[in-house]
Amino acid sequence: MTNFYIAAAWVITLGVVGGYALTLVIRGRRLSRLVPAERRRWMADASRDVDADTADATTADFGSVDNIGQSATRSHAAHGGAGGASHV
Amino acid sequence: MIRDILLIAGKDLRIEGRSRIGVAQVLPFALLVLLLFAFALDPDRGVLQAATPGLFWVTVLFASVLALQRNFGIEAEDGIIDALRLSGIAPASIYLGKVLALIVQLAALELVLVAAVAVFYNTDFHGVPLLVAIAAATTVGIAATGSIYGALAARLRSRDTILPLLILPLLAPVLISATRGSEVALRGEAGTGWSWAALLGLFAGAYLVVGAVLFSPLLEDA
Amino acid sequence: MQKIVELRSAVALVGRFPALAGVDLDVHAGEVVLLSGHNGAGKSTLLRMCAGLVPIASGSVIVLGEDLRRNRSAVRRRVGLLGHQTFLYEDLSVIENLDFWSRATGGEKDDGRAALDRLGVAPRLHEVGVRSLSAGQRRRVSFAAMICRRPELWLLDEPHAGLDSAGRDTVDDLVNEAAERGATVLVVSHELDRAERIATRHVTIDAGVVQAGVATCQPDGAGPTDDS
Amino acid sequence: MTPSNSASDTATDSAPTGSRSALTSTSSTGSRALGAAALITVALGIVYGLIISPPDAKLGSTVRIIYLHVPTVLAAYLAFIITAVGSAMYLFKKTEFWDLLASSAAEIGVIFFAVTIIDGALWGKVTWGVFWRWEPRLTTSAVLLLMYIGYLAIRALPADPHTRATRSAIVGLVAVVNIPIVHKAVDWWRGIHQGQTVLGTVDPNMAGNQLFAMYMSMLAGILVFVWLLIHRFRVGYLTERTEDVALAEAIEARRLENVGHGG
Repeated sequence: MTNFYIAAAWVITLGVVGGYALTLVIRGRRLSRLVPAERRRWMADASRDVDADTADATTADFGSVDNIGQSATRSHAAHGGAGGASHV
Repeated sequence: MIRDILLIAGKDLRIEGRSRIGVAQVLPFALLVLLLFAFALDPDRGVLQAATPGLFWVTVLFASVLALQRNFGIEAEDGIIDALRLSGIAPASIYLGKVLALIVQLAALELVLVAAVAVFYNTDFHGVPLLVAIAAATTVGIAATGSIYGALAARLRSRDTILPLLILPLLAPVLISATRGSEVALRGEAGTGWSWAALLGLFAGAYLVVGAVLFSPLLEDA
Repeated sequence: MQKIVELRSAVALVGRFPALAGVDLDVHAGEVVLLSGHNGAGKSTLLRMCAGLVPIASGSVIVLGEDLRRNRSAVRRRVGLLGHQTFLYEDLSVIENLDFWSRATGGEKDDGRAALDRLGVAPRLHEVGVRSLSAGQRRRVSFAAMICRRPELWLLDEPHAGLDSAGRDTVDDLVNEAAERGATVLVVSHELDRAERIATRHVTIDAGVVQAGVATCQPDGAGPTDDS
Repeated sequence: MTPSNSASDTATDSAPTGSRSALTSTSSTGSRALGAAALITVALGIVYGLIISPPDAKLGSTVRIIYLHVPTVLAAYLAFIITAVGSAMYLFKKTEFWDLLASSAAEIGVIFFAVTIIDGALWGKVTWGVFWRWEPRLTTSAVLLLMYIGYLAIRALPADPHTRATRSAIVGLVAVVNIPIVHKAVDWWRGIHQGQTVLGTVDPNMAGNQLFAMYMSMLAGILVFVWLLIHRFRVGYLTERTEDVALAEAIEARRLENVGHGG
């Protein structure tokens, strides 16, 4: 019985983490098809890390990263009834 | 700063005085929970007496969630948040004012509950200084964390469900410390109880600082 | 003449939506500028942006000499905003609200009563809870709370809406007095006939962009020509 | 920087058909190398942990669960520290990068913590005969897990990116302050009533293949965590890209509305 629980622990651990990794890869592939390659920065120079990628995007791409960071304080008409600020 | 804190706290207490939501709804709810515990646990075999500190603080926790929802609900109505931002009062002052008002309301609630416990659960009170210290630190801790998450949740459509989910795990160490500390105090062995009070004090102090710092982005952008 | 509001290509986002898509506007001290436009044109967002309540995505926004892109909260205490919402606590009485908001903005205790008198809110209503007031009465109380702040820049979103004719006249008088004292006023209104009587200049805005800002409304208006 | 450039980059390290699929995935040369390293350490961890490592003198063969428990809890704590740093940096810098980093780490941390608790319960079943005892490490993990589930709940509420990021940054910071306090409270609570625990405390005399298995599994845990973090980050980044309308285009569209109104 001891071995059963040990096996269960390994299967669950590897299964959950592996399964999660798999969903990430699948989601990544699905989303990648929707986004033009020039906006997927890691495609450009794979040797750079994510930090450099995004820092680059911040300065280079008006309208994506930089401005999102400063966008409006509360959800509003643009988000319809999506939630957020109920007092608007 | 002090003036602004008192202004905000005074306004909250005045609103409570006008609407009496706390007295008419939160307090009866807390008493009802105490009563329900007695039904669930056998009062004759001493289970209730043994569990009194835990039941007391769980009741306070649940009632606090209701009080928080009420206290921050009033700030979410009819553009009040914008008006507060326009008033130019420092966010930290608004935060501390809300905390102060909550402390007063929770302390009043606890006093009534202590009387109720003494009557219904037949509790003997020993180690009163330690109990007071624990209650004070716990109340400040609940008010300090509750005011951060209360303000965060107030403007959300799902505020009634998200607030307990956020606040109750955060208060888990408070519940542990307050319950164990009160048990020790009621048994009359104050010694180890003071370290629980110190931990509660640390919690309260840490979150007062965190709240005062975070309230600016919270009011501005969240 | 001193510029009170100076907008250059100002873009303000509401969510991910550019409610203001690059606005250029200059307002000088003492002007009463009427803003008009379709529903959803960005008028209210423009007022809220000038009050430092809306994040600015790009461009330059200078209000009362403060750069709002750098510090949005710098001007808040110096402007008065009359918005769509009342900014009042429903559970408090009229006078309690006025006392709270005037003290919160650094005023004195008696400011509230004086302002309520000016807005024609009868003393018998002072102790009444805001909850039981009519929409028009609430509007007057909100306006009173606003003038308690003694703002240097008035931002009025539909100030005549919901008021009886006496109330509308009071609003006009207050705006005229404010302008005489040197305050600057931005009025959003759909009632152009009414608003043009108090405005020194009429600016229209459409789809987040200022369209025209040349019309001078009053023949005797001291408003300088537009240079935006 | 150009798409053609990137295609040639990836083509060099992939099979001919791989250049096509690489264009539509979240992987990069670096992350693939990392992934390979992670898989190797995981394989070594399995071999050493399940086969080569001898049973522990005190814990017996249940030490094989400890080989899972330690790396997962390590990765989870690492994740929550990254969440806290990302949250603080977001409030400071207000850039998407820190928000995505914080939220990606939190999600992975919750998964690792959930696994830690499951492993701990199974270990408890073997050692104590019951799945759950109010053992300090497990109790602490359960409380922290619930706290970070709250973080993910706040994160899941619809809002514009900046509002959502600010909200979650606040929760991320509030939560991390609690970690040492929860530890202290739970340790005292259980410590007062019963003896100290062995779960999660590695035998200092561990040596040889046992020690190697432990180190290997810890390395595997960290590599897997970093790989997951990079990919979760990129998925988050892509999700944002599919949701945002580029501001320049949106402004242009907004200006075109004028024509519709007749100027």
